[in-house]
Amino acid sequence: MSVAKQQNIGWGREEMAKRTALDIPDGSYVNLGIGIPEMVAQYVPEGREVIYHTENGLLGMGPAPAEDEVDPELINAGKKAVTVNPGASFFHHADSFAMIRGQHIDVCVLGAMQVSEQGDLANWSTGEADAIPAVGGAMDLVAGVKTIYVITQHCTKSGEPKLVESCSYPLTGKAVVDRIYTDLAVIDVTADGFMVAELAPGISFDYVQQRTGCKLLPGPQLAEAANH
Amino acid sequence: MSVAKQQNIGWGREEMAKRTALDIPDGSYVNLGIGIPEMVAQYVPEGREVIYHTENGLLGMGPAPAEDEVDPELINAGKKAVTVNPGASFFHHADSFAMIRGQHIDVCVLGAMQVSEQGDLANWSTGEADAIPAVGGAMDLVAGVKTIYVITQHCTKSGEPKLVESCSYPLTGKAVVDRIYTDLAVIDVTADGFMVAELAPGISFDYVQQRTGCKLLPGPQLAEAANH
Amino acid sequence: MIDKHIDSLSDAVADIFDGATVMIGGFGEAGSPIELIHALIDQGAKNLTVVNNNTGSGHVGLAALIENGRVGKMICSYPRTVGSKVFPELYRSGKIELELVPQGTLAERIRAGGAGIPAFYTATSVNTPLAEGKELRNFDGRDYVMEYGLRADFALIKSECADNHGNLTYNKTARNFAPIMAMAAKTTIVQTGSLCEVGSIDPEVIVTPGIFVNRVVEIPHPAQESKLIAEGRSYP
Amino acid sequence: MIDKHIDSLSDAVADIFDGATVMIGGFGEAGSPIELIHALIDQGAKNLTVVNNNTGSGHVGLAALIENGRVGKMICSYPRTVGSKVFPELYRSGKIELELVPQGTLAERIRAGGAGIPAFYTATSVNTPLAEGKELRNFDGRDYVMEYGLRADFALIKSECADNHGNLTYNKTARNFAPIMAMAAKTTIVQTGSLCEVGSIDPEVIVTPGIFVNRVVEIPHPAQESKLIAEGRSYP
Repeated sequence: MSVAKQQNIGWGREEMAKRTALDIPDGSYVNLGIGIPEMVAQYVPEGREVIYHTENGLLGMGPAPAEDEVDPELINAGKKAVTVNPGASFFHHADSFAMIRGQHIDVCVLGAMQVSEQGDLANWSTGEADAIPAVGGAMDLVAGVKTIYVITQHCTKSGEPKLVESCSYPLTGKAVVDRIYTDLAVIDVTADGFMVAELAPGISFDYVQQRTGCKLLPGPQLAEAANH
Repeated sequence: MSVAKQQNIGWGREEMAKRTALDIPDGSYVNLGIGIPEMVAQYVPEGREVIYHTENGLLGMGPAPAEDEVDPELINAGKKAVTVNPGASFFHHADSFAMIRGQHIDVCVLGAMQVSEQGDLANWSTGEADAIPAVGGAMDLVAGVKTIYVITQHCTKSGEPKLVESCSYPLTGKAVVDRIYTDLAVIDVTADGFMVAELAPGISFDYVQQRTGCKLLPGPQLAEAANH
Repeated sequence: MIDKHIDSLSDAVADIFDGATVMIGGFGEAGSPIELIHALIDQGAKNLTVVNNNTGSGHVGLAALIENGRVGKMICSYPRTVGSKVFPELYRSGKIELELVPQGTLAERIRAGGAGIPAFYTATSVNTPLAEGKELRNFDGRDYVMEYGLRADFALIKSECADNHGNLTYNKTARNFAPIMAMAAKTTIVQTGSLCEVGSIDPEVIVTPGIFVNRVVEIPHPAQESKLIAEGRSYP
Repeated sequence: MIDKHIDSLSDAVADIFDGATVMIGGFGEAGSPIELIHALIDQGAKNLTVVNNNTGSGHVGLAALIENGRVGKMICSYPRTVGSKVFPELYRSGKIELELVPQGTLAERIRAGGAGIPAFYTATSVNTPLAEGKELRNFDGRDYVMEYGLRADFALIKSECADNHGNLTYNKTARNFAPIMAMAAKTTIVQTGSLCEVGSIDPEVIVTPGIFVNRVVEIPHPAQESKLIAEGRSYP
């Protein structure tokens, strides 16, 4: 499994975030999870405007403040200091989750521990007996947001595949993921299973397949790319 | 039945409203129905402060404005122009009825077509076939407000009793009324039925009983009053 | 870039289709988006299901929409306001359907629709004719009826102040149903007294965040329903 | 006359009883009513059921309340914040009970409790371990779980500005759970940064109307949880 640990091939964290940002349409209302998903905000393509929702009660979240402008009561869902963009608004938690549950948020980008080929997501618990269970807003987001993107390393640190036939960890939601951005590929969840839409530079379909816990389908875009 | 039509005995409209106001404790949050109930606001006893809720989205409603100060968008549930008292707040309909349904309003004073001895209230529909049914917030109020007072003439214009064994009109709510203020008496709804707490000046218990559609009990206050 | 401002009333309501469910803000004339309603009359969509607390007054605004035969069904709490003559006549002659909903249940159903809640329980209407046919359930010794969330294809609402992101504030009791209707409709169309720059409304005082709003038309001096009625006006 | 102002923190929390359910506002340190929590520690009530999104950090505020053995049960969504050590230890040793609720379901349960809704349906948690034992129901082809409204004996919340009627505004994302907890508690106790005259807050911008508030204590310069933690402080 050590092949997966090679560092210099595939996309880096920034590139994964950048690639994801390309798929978020102008004018979208977007919720970004903690970690690599947060970085997506830095790569909104020129000419697009995206409004960020943070579930603790802010629409129109801006980037981190300068150190001397931190307000401990202006934070995001990851409890980090943020700023507000023009047009921002504050609201309470029930209103904030009404936006989520009521399908008003267009896109949510989340991290993952496992994604199944049916689009099941596991990202909140290892299910270990002595773990402190903690779920936050993850289940609300996957149940309510129209489009769910996942950004994740293709394999765990120990080289285990995260894209699997069925999740062994407790689910966050069933059949909720639309697209996955890994360090190796962009993969769609389709009725037929995982379909590779795009490969990172220098990465072959077989290379990705070897590191995936279930069968991958080549997307039409791959054939097209091969023909060029 | 013509006895009930006598005009110069019992309490007038103002006196009924004034008597009701005596029973509203200092600091109460109160919703007043259309008609005589509205008049209760004019008779809050000296030294008490009462805050009025109108279900269309205002807490801290004040009296009618001067004619040149009318704002057609500052109205009460009866769609009449009102003012705001210091400390008032505006909110949307779901929040307004959360105050009602969530039992945050202390007292509601309503009119009635019929009240049964179990405290059932009918005040929204005659049940006639060609009537346009209209309910407004009456059912929400009786289901949600802690204490329901009714102000009503003891009998209909044609002399029929409004306090009855069981309502013939469609109900607004079952077992919801706590106390009734009529032109003849103050009557409590108790587990044993209607109990007369107070008689209007010059009105006898028998006189009220004759005009009531079910058995009345004399309250302890009557015996006390008789002993003085 | 995000700019929800639309110049003309007719463009704002152009895609409202026959048979659509349309929530219309307002409690009586307070908050009634009268110019948007008149634009909808001009537009011609018919067989609409309209959600409003009342059924309009006189022969303008919502009453005119009904009078022009565009409404197949009203969902409302109080179709018997003083000055409301159009609806009662059509109702008595069986030409319009009515779903009568207690006012607070109506508000909560709209809020639930907007918040992704398909159904909830309330004690309102238990043991009354309006609970007939509804599922009863006992919680902690008290009976409740199950009520369904209500959504709409369009909402027409009136705001005091709006920015190009669709952030809204309201005037006094004109707020009434607008914020929850904005949540419950797929497409929310706003007429605002004043369109202002994005960022000029304090984030603490925005009542309806722009996420719930799709289109904003500026109508600086909206007609006042009661004045039109006093003048004996009718629409069109 | 109505005056909800109370001079001392100890008077404000004096009647919180053993076994009470206490909702505590705040998301992390934003909106955490730290002075009220410390007053509750001094007051001594124990075996509390506490509702908060988290379980506190370091050894002050909510973490200190837990560390001092006053909390029998936590109802929360995320008891695993960075710097949260007190709760995990007690939980692993079986000394504290946990009801884990998805954050949006927690918010909606509190709002429902405050709005007189005994139960509602949500798609959140369907097909996950957190739906186990809950009633499932299908509406329009989708499964939902039934969740119950949540009420409390007391709520402790923090506001930016309050008047003597208990009308409140908040500071930015410190708003979070406070408005709905104020609705859901029998007795709502507020610490406010600034107490102002009745009538001085614009009726259009009041977030929590005074009807939901019982007591207000002015704490002009509240402690900042993260600073206390950085200084290695613990309470008492």
